[in-house]
Amino acid sequence: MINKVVSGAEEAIRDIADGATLMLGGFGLCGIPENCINALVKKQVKQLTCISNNAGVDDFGIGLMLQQRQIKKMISSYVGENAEFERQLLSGELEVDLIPQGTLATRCLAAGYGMPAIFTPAGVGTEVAEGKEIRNFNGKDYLMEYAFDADFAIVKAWKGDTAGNLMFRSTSRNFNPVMAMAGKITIAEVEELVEAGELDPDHIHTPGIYVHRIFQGKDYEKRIEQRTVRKSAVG
Amino acid sequence: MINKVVSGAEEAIRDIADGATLMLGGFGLCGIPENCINALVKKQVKQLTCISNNAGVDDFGIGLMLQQRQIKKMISSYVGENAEFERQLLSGELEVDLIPQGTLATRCLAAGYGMPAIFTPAGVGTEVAEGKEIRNFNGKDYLMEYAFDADFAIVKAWKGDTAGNLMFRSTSRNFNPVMAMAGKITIAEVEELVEAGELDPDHIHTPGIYVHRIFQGKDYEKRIEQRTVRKSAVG
Amino acid sequence: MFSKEEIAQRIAKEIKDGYYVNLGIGIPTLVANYIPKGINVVLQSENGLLGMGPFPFEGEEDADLINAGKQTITTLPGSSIFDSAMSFGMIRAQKVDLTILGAMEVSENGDIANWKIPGKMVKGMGGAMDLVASAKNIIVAMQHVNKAGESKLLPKCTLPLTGVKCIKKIVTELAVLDVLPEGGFKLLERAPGVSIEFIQQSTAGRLVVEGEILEMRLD
Amino acid sequence: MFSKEEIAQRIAKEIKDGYYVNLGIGIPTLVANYIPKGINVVLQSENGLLGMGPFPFEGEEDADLINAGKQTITTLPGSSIFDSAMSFGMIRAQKVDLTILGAMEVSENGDIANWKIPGKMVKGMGGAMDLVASAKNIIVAMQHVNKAGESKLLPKCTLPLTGVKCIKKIVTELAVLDVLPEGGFKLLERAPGVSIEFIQQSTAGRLVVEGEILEMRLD
Repeated sequence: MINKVVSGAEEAIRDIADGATLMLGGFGLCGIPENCINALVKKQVKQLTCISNNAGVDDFGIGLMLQQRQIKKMISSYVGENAEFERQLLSGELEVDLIPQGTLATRCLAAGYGMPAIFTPAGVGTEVAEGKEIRNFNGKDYLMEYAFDADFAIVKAWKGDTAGNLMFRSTSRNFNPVMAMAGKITIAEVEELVEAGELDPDHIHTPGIYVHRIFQGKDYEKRIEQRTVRKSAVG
Repeated sequence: MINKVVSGAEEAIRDIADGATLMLGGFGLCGIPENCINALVKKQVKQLTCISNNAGVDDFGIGLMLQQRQIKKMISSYVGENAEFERQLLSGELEVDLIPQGTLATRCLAAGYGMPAIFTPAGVGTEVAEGKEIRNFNGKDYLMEYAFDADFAIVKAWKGDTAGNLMFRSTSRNFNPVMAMAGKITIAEVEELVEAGELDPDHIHTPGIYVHRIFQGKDYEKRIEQRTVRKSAVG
Repeated sequence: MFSKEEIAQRIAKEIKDGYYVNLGIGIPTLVANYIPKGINVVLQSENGLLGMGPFPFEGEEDADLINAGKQTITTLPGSSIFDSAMSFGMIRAQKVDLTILGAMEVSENGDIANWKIPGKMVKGMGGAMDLVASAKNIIVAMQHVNKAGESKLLPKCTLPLTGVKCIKKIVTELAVLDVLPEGGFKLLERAPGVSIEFIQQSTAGRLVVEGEILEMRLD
Repeated sequence: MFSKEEIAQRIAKEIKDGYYVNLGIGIPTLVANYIPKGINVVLQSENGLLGMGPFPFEGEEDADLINAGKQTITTLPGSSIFDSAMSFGMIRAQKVDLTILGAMEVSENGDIANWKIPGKMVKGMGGAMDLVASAKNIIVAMQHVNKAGESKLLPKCTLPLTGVKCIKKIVTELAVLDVLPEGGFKLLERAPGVSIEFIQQSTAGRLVVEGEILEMRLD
């Protein structure tokens, strides 16, 4: 019987080869597939194209892959504070395609929903529109943007079951469900892996049909990028 | 303070006037907004354009509006067994636009996601393609289909809260969430209305931003169209 | 000759472990009864369910849980529920491995007609046009000839089309046939007791017969 | 002259009961502190949250619950979580009533530049291009002049654009201005102690002054 459950990150990423195009879920450091990123660093796979909203920080998340110069090209909406990223970009080692965040999300959705292209007004009249088809609907201009074509999508969920169904927790959901739908092969790491039947079918965010490999991750650090708090006193 | 909660179906549909375009959730008789349909029948509003996957049966659901000749045009994928529907269609009283079910769903999604048009291969090479723009992506032909433009979307959910958040139960979800996103004004009737804060934010299917009016419906019949069972014995 | 049940049984042999399968109404529905033991198959119902289970026991029917044929059904461990946009999204994105549906006509280039008969009341295409336009692997389950005795495997469809160049395989009461990429019905197997000549007579489109054609086996 | 807090306080007066509002980073974030009592406003965070609450109490930070500025936050009764595609879907579909964001430059025809300075490290536009291209109602919160003393209200933006013809209103430390449909900055209010002449000197684009211009009131 086909079994989607793999032993861990190493097995899950076993066939990710140099030059692959990867989607990586997460927003900032929230909801990133920590186990798979660490395994990719260990595996030393190179020349990757990474589609991810952000690029991690210097010593965590995708930043670790940048440190090892594993990434040829980043497709992101915001690359934040990352000194190594900046160095590689300025030296020409790293190619960067900055695209609007909604365009990024919707190009994932398009892939997952079998729509070859979508229309968005984001970027009309800006350098993002250069070379793109512009089309007017009801008096408003839209850019035609193409569905992503990624070899692998790597996502992090809160809970998953052996059928590949995923549930996300709070804002760590972000890009994970849309990327899960968009990979030719989708790898999900979860904080808790349960038997099929333990998750309520009504509460599943990503149906198992979209998930090819799943495993329970370990040692999640879940680093916080901007720890903001208020005092316990009122106000 | 703005209050989305209305007293019932009559108040919810108070401003639906003759000639309006309505979306009505449900698949067959499953998940249809029974209370609002009954109120529309009582209100005797006419010349409606109804976007709904099906048209009910003779004596239930949208069929009741057909009996009262309130509908000028149906936009559906399958109109099933409905003698009055057939009579009105053949006599020319009723206009019918039959479109593929996925196209119907995706045109709703497009409206809810602010995408003026989408591409689908459904109907290429058939009479559905007549007069439509065909576009080839990666060697495959797609039709360009436009987002729906509906005055009101009327949906039925299982639970809702005073902020307009909705949760659906089992396959009564169907078209309801995508239509909820697509109406200029969205009306939700729910089996159980609770205070904001009682629904888990992670389990909300339709965020309240899409819902303008909400009420707890009553006397749900939830009729079954095809009651199929197996014997209690094995096999 | 094969019964409807036997057509379904033969089609079930095409289903592989791990497949996600969408079954149309009619003979395709029967396929669920013959899925080989030991393989894991998930049935998709396009109204928004993965993991369709059997009919409920009497008294356990749930009006909120139906399949695309509006029949009361059940879920299974691992089932998931989603909305209609996601359902057809996964169909368009070819996440569904196999689609099995009925047809009124199939042409030798793989066109299918199964939704409309001019002059008769039209009920609509439902999800059929989405399924045939998107699926990477479609098997048609149907009778070889219609009630008037006319072949349903044609050089060209006469009825309004549901989809073009999309059908890969056909299973009838007489035969199993592939639709060739270059056009034509390639005879793969014949039903027990059915001659190649009879299949030829029952097939209006171009029939390709090469090598030995075995009788279908259902064991 | 107004402080950043006072700019935020003035903008908060534009928020109406029932509004769904997206607040950008910087001064816009401060607006949340001045939402009038008795009105119900829901804050959207484009990473996938409606109903953003205040920062958590110390020790209650949740790494899985952040806003678009990556700050730890909380939810409120009625909050909902969704994925990034739905988040920008509701933005594109203009379900968000008001967007408040900062800018480096605004032109007199409503163009905005706020994401890129040639020669400097580019961090990316994040969700800003989606927000400005889609929102029906955008207010810019910014300083009237930059650190070099140059006006940020220009006949034409000099920096790479974020969006075109999209800004409706601007609130600065000196004034409240509307961007006119036909072009030009229409002076609506001036900050206490700031003269029309000073605003004129600080505005490189066409300033339209008609009738009496009152001082802003923040009560």
